[in-house]
Amino acid sequence: MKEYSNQGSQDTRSGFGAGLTELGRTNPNVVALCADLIGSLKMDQFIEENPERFFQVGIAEANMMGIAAGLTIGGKIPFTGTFANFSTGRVYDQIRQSIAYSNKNVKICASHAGVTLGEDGATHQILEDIGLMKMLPGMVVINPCDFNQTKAATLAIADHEGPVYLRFGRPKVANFTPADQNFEIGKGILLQEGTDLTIVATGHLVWEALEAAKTLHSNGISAEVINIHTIKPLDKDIILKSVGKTGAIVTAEEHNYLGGLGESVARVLAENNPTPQEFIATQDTFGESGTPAQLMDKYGLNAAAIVKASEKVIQRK
Amino acid sequence: MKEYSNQGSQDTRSGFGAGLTELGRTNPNVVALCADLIGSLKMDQFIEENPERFFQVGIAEANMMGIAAGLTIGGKIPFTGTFANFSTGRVYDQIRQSIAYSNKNVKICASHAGVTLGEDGATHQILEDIGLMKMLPGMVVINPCDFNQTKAATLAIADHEGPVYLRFGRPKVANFTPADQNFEIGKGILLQEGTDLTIVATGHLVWEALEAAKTLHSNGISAEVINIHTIKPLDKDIILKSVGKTGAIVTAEEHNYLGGLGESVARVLAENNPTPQEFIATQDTFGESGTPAQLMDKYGLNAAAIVKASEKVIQRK
Amino acid sequence: MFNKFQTIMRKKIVEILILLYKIKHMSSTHSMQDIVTQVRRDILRMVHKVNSGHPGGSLGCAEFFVSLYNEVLDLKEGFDMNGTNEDLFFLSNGHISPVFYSVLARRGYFAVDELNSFRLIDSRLQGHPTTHEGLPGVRIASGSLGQGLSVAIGAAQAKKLNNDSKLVYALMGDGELQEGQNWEAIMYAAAKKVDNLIATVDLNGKQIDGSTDEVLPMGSLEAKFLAFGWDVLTIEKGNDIEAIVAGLHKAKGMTGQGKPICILMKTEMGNGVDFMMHTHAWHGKAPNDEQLSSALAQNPETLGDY
Amino acid sequence: MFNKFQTIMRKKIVEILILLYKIKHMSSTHSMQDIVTQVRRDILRMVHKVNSGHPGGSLGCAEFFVSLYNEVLDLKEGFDMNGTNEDLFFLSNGHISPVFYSVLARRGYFAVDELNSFRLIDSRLQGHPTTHEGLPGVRIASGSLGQGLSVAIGAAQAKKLNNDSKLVYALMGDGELQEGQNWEAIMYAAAKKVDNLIATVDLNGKQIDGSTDEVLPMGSLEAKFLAFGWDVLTIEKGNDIEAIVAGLHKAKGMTGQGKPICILMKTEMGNGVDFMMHTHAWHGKAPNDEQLSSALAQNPETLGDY
Ligand SMILES: Cc1ncc(C[n+]2csc(CCOP(=O)(O)OP(=O)(O)O)c2C)c(N)n1
Ligand SMILES: Cc1ncc(C[n+]2csc(CCOP(=O)(O)OP(=O)(O)O)c2C)c(N)n1
Ligand SMILES: [Mg+2]
Ligand SMILES: [Mg+2]
Repeated sequence: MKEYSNQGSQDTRSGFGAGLTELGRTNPNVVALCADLIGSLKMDQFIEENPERFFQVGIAEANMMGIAAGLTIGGKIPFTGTFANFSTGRVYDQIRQSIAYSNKNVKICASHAGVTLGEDGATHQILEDIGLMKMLPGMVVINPCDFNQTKAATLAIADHEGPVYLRFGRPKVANFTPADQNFEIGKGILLQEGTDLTIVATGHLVWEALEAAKTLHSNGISAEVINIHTIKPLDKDIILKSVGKTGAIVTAEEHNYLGGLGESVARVLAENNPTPQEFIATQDTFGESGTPAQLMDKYGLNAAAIVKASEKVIQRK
Repeated sequence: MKEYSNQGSQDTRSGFGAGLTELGRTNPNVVALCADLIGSLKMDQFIEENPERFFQVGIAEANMMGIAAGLTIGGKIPFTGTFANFSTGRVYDQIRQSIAYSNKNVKICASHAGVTLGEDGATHQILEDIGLMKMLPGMVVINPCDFNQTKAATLAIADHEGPVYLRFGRPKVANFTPADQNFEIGKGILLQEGTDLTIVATGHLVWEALEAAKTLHSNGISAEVINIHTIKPLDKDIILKSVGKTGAIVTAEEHNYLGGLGESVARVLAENNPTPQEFIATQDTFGESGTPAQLMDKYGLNAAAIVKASEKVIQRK
Repeated sequence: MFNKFQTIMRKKIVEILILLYKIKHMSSTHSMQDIVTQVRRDILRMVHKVNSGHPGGSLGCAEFFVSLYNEVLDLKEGFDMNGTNEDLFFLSNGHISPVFYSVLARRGYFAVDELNSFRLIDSRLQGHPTTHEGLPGVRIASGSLGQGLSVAIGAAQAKKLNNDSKLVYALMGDGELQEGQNWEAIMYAAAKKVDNLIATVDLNGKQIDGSTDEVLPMGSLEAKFLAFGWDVLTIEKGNDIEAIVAGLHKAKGMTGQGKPICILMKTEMGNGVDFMMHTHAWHGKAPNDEQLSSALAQNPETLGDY
Repeated sequence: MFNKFQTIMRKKIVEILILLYKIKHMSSTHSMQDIVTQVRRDILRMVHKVNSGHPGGSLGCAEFFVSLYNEVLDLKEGFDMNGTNEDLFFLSNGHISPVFYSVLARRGYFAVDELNSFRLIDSRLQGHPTTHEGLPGVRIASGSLGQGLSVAIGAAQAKKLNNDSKLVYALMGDGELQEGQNWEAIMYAAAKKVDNLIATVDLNGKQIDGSTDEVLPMGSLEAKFLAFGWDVLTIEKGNDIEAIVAGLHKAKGMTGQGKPICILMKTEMGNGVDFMMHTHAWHGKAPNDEQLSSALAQNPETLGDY
């Protein structure tokens, strides 16, 4: 088995902040907008270095999305920043019409996605944003797994022409992908080869999937682990190839099992190669207050849950 | 084969209007709200008969959802009316927090869903609303197939305690279900028995599925047709039972194939009985102007498309 | 007819209330102030324990909540969701849940001990108020800003439909007024003459990223509400119980006259804790142990800590 | 520095423009009026052909569009999305696409013949304007109301970043101002001194379900914009070319002074067709054959039908 080691836990939103800072230095067209959450989005450094390229919109997310769309018309590449709920559900129709349908080059950058935002509770813990954004034609949906990958993704989306949804989180999590990685939008990454089942994970669940694979290995089960950082466009090839070999799959995401990565994978399989699948995801409930670890545990979003689901899905082959 | 005959084409939104009128006479707690689209929503009669129980909110859908939530606190059963896009995407976060998470007894009634609204074009043709609403915990999602069923559904949801999304359309379509039907939320209806494949359809696609089954029959293929008027909670039993017999399935909906009924069905099957599935739905594109019939044809949402998909899915068994 | 009679009656009642209040005043202000001090302690201890939550706005509104729940709202015993024949209160700026929870508990809606569970897993005292867990006193979830006024309007219109003459109150943040939904609601309430509604703005001039002037200068809110057809009243001393009670009673007297009422209440974020005042820094940050000690020392126990 | 110079220059230019306009006036008003008449015919024939679309608001804004595109906007040849160094126009109330399309075609953005394809399948002339099909002249999709002003503000701020001294124009419906996003945008534009922006409101007092007063009385829009920190200018005769041009030039002269400019333009929905005026009935309804004949008879061909 390949070894992955945590280079020191960091929050993925800081990866975004680092990427944005670098873009500020390298790409004069990059501008940033925020709806009264600069610190949470780690935008301080970009703002300090490029005050004239920063737009503080106040608590008015709909307006922020429209302004971002308008800025593209002057050739800018706007990065909007707010919490994931206010980046998606709050402004769905604005993104739909002024950004997606108008094909504007806006990068919607969303922090505090999922239950791991912790104590603020359900009103802030969106578990539907992947589904919301994946349904929009032309939208790219990315959920990187750690600090390094979030930074790399932030740099990569500036070079992609068209709307992008970039989702990241609040808590400190293992940082284990290479600092110098090249982020390829839409290309899943094979992290661990295996033969008994495939685990396809995104975001914070990728590290958990690697941990699960270790446990499974010691239980005599060989799990293939794929990091699907891009939910749309979905890398069908890597999934189908893996499932063609393993014949069973577990999907893992910090999201409702309705509408998210799991259903996208189920659809691809139903169309191409129907396969037993188990879903690691929240079970159509709202979140709640608690620490990230408590919530991952209560809502079945950790390595232990992946191990159980893996053992179950193998039985169903 | 069972015979279904069109009792005279009518728009499903008029079924809603008829149901609302009846509720106005029978249930004093029912109130209605509209965001400057009374005529389109067929609310005129209700308003004429119950002016004091009608709230014209103007072009302010977010406010309408909040007001509806507030009205429930006084024991009212609010029915909100506007186009499907403005009933869902425009107000997702308001529905999420003030209605779904707050578990308020609001009925979100949405007309002009899908491409069949016709000439107004993509900004109005939402193809994501089923997905949007199905991801909300506690939300019931209903898409009836004709005038009679829409009326029956309108009456039924008044008696259901909790938030409901009721989706209907603009064009006149075949009215073929019984006028006196009892609408059971969450219970699929077996319309046509068959052995070679299952067609699970919702909304305007149900009639098309019946037409397809006729053609398939004359081609020697026996199709089972199920009307899934309720997408959430999904009637897993009727689907699994049918697929257990037929071993192949086509889902049909006037919706993006991402996030809708098709993916919900794919998930249920992946969890229980992986099965070849084809998806009749829009293929992740925006709609456009045109007549309903032209658009159903161009976007592959009619009997002919179902026939093709059915023939294909059988080959994949 | 009924409405007119109602208005006159309400005015008379308000006059009597103000008189009663003034009589009660010398003895009762002290005890209301005691509650405020205790509420401050609750807030500080709650957010300190879980190292999260929003002390700044909570402390700034402590006098308002205590006045509202102990002197102004006409409440029934117990709690039911519909709140028929009692005044209703809606908190739109849900992040100041600590002050809401403390005052609800101290008013008897649930055991004071339960404040211990604030923001913990499996708690009814969620980070932002919710009905989902069935906490008595809460009628709507808030947290995503900008939604509460619409809900309050709906509840007020339901009261009218039900011939329920009690009033509906709401509280919003000033930064929160940057959300467009509020202006939809403000426009609507005036257009539909929702005159059984008193909406208070916590005018502390601060939000997360700085002062409202730094983030998004909002100009005169009074001019805006007036232009939108509301009656507006300013409470200059929004951290003074007497001023708040007088303002709220005055607002009560203005209801029933065809216009919704807005109270612009000037408060100090972090009020009552010296190092939390005159800054936006404590909007959403919990004190550490040392800071807690210092803050509590400034607010000695009065009614007993939970 | 640059800004100040820019402002003075702009004022001078405007003065010259007004002079030129007055000279040109006797000959050109007539031809502008001719364009208006033809645009009306286009609108009527477009919506009649597909038995759908929005003639009312389109007719009401015909003079505005003709004035804007033929006399006011500073436009480059051809069309590119970024619109660097030219004035930009954004239509927020996208349902009045017929007048927009007709004027764009008559101004040479695309062949007049293409008006034939309005609302047909596979057309670039969608029911509501879109960039998706690549129609020259359109820079943003609209149709879902309330979004255009935000976009215009973004474009205006981009111009400032790019040191592009040209202006940004937007049009909104009056009913559309019930959408809260507009008030977010209105608050923002004043707060951030977006003073290269001229936003016009089609003040026809009507929307789908009736007059704005019946649907949701909005009170004084002037008072609202003023309270939100905008400069406001009223065009009393919003169907009079001369008045519109003068108003727009005046607005131009007010730019660059730290405030966004709002023009309240009083129009008559359905203007130029007797039976379509003084009612909201034709907001979104196409005339039948007979009605079309009558309407066209009132507006004889001038530049040639498409
Ligand atoms: C829709 C939405 N956007 C952003 C936030 C994040 N947020 C929470 S509180 C806050 C500032 C609110 O300012 P104000 O209303 O003045 O409250 P105060 O800071 O004075 O307590 C923000 C931006 C939110 N909760 N909801
Ligand atoms: C968000 C949204 N809600 C509702 C509609 C439906 N709608 C289209 S036009 C219109 C009325 C607009 O009124 P106004 O802006 O005054 O335009 P006018 O009728 O004067 O042309 C409405 C409600 C819409 N297009 N978008
Ligand atoms: Mg504040
Ligand atoms: Mg109008």
